[in-house]
Amino acid sequence: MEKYILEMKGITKTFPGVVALDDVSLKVKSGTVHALVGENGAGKSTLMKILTGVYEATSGEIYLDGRKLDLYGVKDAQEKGISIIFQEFNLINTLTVAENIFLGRYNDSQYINWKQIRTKAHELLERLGFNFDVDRIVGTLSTAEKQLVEIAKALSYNAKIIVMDEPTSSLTKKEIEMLFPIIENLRSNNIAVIYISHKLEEVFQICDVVSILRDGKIVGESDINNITRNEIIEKMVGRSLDIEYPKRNSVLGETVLEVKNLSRNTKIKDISFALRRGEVLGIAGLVGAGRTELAETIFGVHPADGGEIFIKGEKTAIRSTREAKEHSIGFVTEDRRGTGIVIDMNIPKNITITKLNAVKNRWLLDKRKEEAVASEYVDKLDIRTPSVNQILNNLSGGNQQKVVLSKWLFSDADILILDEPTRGIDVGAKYEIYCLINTLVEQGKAIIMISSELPEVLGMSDRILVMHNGTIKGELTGEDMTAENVMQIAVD
Amino acid sequence: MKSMSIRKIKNLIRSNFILIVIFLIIIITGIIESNYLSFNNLLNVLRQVSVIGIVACGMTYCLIGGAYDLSVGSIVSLTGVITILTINAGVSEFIAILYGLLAGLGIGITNGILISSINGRSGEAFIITYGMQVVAASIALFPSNGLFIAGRVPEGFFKFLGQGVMPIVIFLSIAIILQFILSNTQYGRQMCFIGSNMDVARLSGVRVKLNRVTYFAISGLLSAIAGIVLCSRVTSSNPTAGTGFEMDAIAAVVVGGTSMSGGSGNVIRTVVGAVAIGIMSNALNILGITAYHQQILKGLLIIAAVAMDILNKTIKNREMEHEKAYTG
Amino acid sequence: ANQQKGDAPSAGSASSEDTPGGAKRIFMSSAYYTAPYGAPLQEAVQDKAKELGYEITIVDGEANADKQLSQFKTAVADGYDALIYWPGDQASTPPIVEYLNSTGLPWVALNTVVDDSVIDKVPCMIASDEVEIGRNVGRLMIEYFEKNPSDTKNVAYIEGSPGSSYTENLTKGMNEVIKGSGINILNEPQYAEYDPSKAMTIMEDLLTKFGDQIDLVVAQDGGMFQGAFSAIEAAEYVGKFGIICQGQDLIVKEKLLSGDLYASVAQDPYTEGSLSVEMLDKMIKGEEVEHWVVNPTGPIYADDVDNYSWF
Amino acid sequence: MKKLTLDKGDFRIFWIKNAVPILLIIFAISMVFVNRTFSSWDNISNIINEFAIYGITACAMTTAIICGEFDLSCASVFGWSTVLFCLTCTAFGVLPAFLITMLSGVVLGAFNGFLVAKVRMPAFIATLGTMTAIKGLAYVVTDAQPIKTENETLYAISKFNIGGITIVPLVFIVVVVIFIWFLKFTKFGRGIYATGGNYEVARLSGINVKFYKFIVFVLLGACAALSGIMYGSRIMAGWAPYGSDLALYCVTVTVIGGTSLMGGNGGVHRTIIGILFMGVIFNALTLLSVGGSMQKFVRGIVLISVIMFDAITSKRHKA
Ligand SMILES: Nc1ncnc2c1ncn2[C@@H]1O[C@H](COP(=O)(O)OP(=O)(O)OP(=O)(O)O)[C@@H](O)[C@H]1O
Ligand SMILES: Nc1ncnc2c1ncn2[C@@H]1O[C@H](COP(=O)(O)OP(=O)(O)OP(=O)(O)O)[C@@H](O)[C@H]1O
Ligand SMILES: [Mg+2]
Ligand SMILES: [Mg+2]
Repeated sequence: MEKYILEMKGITKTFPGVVALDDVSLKVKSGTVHALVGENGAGKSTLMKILTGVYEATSGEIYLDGRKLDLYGVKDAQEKGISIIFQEFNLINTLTVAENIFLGRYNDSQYINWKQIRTKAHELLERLGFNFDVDRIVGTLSTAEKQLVEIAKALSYNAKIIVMDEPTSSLTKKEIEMLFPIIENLRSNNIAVIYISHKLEEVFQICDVVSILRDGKIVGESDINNITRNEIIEKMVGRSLDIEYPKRNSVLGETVLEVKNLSRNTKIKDISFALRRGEVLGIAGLVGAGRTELAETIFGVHPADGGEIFIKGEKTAIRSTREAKEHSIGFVTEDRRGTGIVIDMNIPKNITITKLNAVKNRWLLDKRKEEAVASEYVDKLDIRTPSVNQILNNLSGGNQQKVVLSKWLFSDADILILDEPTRGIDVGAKYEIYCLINTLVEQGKAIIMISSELPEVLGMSDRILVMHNGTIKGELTGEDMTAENVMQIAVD
Repeated sequence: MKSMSIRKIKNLIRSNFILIVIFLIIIITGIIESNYLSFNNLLNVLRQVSVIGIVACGMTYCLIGGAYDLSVGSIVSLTGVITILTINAGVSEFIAILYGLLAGLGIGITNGILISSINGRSGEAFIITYGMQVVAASIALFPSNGLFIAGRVPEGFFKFLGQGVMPIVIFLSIAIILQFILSNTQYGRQMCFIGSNMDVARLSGVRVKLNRVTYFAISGLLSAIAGIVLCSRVTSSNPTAGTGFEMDAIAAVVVGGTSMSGGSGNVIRTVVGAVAIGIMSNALNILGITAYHQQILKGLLIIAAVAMDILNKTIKNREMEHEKAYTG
Repeated sequence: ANQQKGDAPSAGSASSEDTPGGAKRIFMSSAYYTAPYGAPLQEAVQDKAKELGYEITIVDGEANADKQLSQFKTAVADGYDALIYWPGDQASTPPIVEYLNSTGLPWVALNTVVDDSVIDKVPCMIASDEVEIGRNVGRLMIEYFEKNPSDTKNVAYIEGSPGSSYTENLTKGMNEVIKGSGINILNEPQYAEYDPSKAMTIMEDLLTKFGDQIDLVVAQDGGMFQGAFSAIEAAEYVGKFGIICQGQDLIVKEKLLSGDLYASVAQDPYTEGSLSVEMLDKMIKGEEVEHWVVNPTGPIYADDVDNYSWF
Repeated sequence: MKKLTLDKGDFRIFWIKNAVPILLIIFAISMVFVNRTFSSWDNISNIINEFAIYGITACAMTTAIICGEFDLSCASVFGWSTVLFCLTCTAFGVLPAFLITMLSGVVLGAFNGFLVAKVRMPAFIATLGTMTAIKGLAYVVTDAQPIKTENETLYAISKFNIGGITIVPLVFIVVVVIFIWFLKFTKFGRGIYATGGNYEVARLSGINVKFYKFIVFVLLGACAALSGIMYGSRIMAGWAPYGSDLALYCVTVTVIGGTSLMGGNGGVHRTIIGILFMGVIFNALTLLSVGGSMQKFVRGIVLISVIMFDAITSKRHKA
């Protein structure tokens, strides 16, 4: 009999209209990295939220070190040795990095020794190899930087069990490679790590054991060495997926978007490229390379300082997002909660906002049309929801992402800019999205795909631009599109 | 089964708290004061609330769109002064009304342009509309020096606006139109998005700035209409007539159940809120309760109504969770 | 007092000793700047000051005693030569009176009678006897019922602002006179805050409640009379009972002449304002002034409207 | 999307962060040249004495705003406190009156706190309700009459001053120092920032968010009562309508100072700038002989201009 540090027994959790977890049991050993995989909405996050005291299970028990555990909130869980990196950011945007890391547990006394906190935060970040100023306000950090702060925060607890819910979904390869030694280190210190990810390579690279969740039930558990990638996918999705990146046969058409010498203060400098119909243009780069900034500038979120944009051969000044939309550009943003969806509205409303004209009878909105549109996308993208009219807050992260995609698909844009389109999406759905991208370009649309997942950019793009420090450092096509080449250009 | 029906009754009471309070007030006052339950008095109440009600309708739009408009009271005063002065100068009453409306609209648009040009959130909107309140109030004082101005109003359209059921008709039609626009048009939908999350709206290609200007413009215009109806009713203008209207209007909106955080709301419920407050103060007047005690009761009513609303929502959520989980 | 030196660059035009051709400057803090009564009063102050060759600044004290105190301190520091004080309420007057006396400048209290404890310390006070106005209203009411006998003598009474000494004193004076006359005030105190539309609402509710029982309506000022009259007109009660008000607004004149209003009680803000500057002028010149210059009040009827100034 | 753009050199950053104080200094310096009286000690001490009273409540309002809350009822608590203080001062003497009034402020604040933290009512509407009710209460208790007190100790205290600076600014300074200190250096203060910055995150970090939502109202109640006491002691009288513009004043100086109504940032030190700004503007207008309605007009324009100017230069919400 081996000893488990954590045992979760018969956990059931219901939400209105949904049984998110159905009699789930999970056992985790100290000193192992335990992967938890499953489709979007399988219940991974929910299970972890129960473990960390955010939710109360409808039924079931948790044992820590053989003792029954009753949790009274997150703080209690932390004190008992369980810490978590949430899937959605849990940082306070108005406070500094240092303060966020030590939020709620500054010192033992009532008074705060800022010097000590800053030093401690600095040391922690240094030890982890993250390099940024502890006095920066978190709201001014980029998505990836926020993720790093989250990681640092979770690690600072000296927990027995650390849960990481998709810690790498907004990191580029470089930061991920910084994270893995940290996890190794945790393992060697006999700490249990529960690692949730949709990136199966990572699971094979770092994890010891994998548990597979499907529709709220555990459908398999195995030592990582005794299972193959395809077996995992099969258990997750219920069918096998042979090829990861579907082939497409699109023909490149005329140039639809041409950017010449585009600049915006220091964030992007002198950017020029062209995009043709039927093309997927990948943009790679490290965190902070300016990819998002470029996309935002093209979409009219910020005015450009200099340069020209030609759409379908015509010179156009895009001064607002509305003008961009009128020129048939769509933009799936990287920050789902902040700029992608309205969390307390339902699916139809979130989807149709980009083209309300299409769901009107003359002047008035037609709710039935809206629902029909929503149903269409719920089917097409396999959005898991108890009803079309569900509000987005009750959807899992990946399903929310699918709603964001739907919304721009619905807008009928010819040029789609996808900033991290598959963030937090499971393999099955990713495959579907890739297929979708293919269908779109086959229809003659043009797509710019910004992604920090290198294999995805490599697998999907016809051409890759590599950005560094606000400029395009290189362009790769055909045979040259390899991970090594991209990293080489991106890094220095 | 019995407990089931008790629960249903409880639910019914909770979700219609405001209506029940109105009903109780009417019954009790009716028993004590026989004159109370007359058709005339009902008209009186509706007439009395129509002015603040019209303002509250505009305020509902602003709140759904995610900002306050604190300048409404001063707009009411200012349009009144302008209209009455123009009429007294012997100009046609239609022109006078037009001047009044233009003034309100102008202030509203100014508010809107200032706020949306800086992408102001509720904080900036608060200060800018408060500043505008002070400015408009002082402009209203210039021509009249603080004096109330009796209108030399001939029988005609202007007088007609404030007579009989006209104020009520104006109030209710405005409310119905606004609610219809809110729930059935593109414009209304975009308003909810802007109020919920301006960034999402902008990145969905919604013309956020222009839309936001219109909320303040509508609020300004409706305040002007309210100001004109008020003057027509009293056939005079008072440069401080609208003082405090912004708070009364917000109270009506929120008692009606529109949330202060933006993104959702309902104009018809604002009407219910305004009428509830109006009925209460009318009943208290008729029962001979002094003004001070009335204030205490009014404050408590606002608190109770909103507390009930919140309680209701929490309980509903909890019940939904239970029922669906076990039956479905 | 902190007198400015003449070399102060355009610090207003300090005192006239320093700058011979320069006019002396008067500063007025007006507690009810925006009140209906304030307008003609302030206008009169301005006109009279100009006539007598003074520069005048009037600021809004917002019925906030501390603010008024501070305004006076600013004014004194800035070297004004004379001050006019319109108090917001009686209770808060002592510290301000004391301060004003300590400056050594000539000053007058205007419109509102100061607190009893400091009444003797005020160099000069220009105000109507508010209680006397109330008594006059009461006398008019008795007179009305003598001319229009009624068994019930029921009166609907609309007051100004809760706690304002003006409102309180008027009610006090009226009650003094009508005590024992059989006149019956129907309603609990209802305050319209000198706002016509509030008065209209109150009148509507009073009509609903009392309707035909009302024999006489009394409103504490012209604006509230206007509002109440609109309600009476709308409910078609005109002529069914008498109305008395207090004030010299144009609407009062009009309705006196049309016979809708039985009578009004004078309180002439214009005279009051002019008097205040006249008294200050005397004090600046070192002449003796009366301690309390009473602004006369009396009944106004339709046939003597021409003897009064209207605004 | 809501990030600051900090790249056009140090001066720009300095300017962005300090637009309002710089404006204030420019304005104050030009006033010195326009009107000598402005810089006289009499005038300065007068400015200080005046703004200190409302300033006490403004500090607490800033704290509440940092916590993501807001209180309209402080105006009524203020008026009620002037009344209660004068009543009890005459009856029991200064110290008991002080204690009773402070206690009543705390209780009223706690009621607001209860409504917001426990019942989860939006602060705007909860305090709109209590504002109306408390004012009614003050009217009922006094029959709407102004109350004066002739307590001699109080008289002596109100007359006490050092070079024209009365006791009120001293109290104000103590309050400011305490606020600045605890907001920056105690767990308690940081809890307020965290709660206002993001309620959910703070809750998940084990911060007792409800307690903080509650306590900021108690602080506000206490400070409004203290302001009321200071006011009452300065003019030896109390009346329900006193201070009815207090809430709007406090929010204004807080926002002008640069604390955002969204919560989670800013600080009392900023509010001091806002208070100074308003104090100087009011004073200057009176010194420049701008009277009555015109003064109001200018005040409104200045308010709008400052917020516009600040927003444009600092690009507060650059999208
Ligand atoms: N607060 C909630 N209210 C209602 N339903 C919810 C809530 N949170 C989650 N759910 C539902 O519970 C199910 C499990 O969601 P969960 O977030 O655990 O999925 P997940 O496995 O983490 O997916 P993803 O990979 O997309 O993050 C989903 O069907 C989701 O719609
Ligand atoms: N509005 C802004 N204000 C200040 N700094 C910003 C702003 N937007 C981005 N930045 C910073 O500028 C740099 C470039 O950001 P950008 O988001 O374009 O990079 P990216 O390549 O898309 O990386 P990411 O993977 O983080 O999205 C980052 O360091 C980011 O923190
Ligand atoms: Mg998840
Ligand atoms: Mg990016």
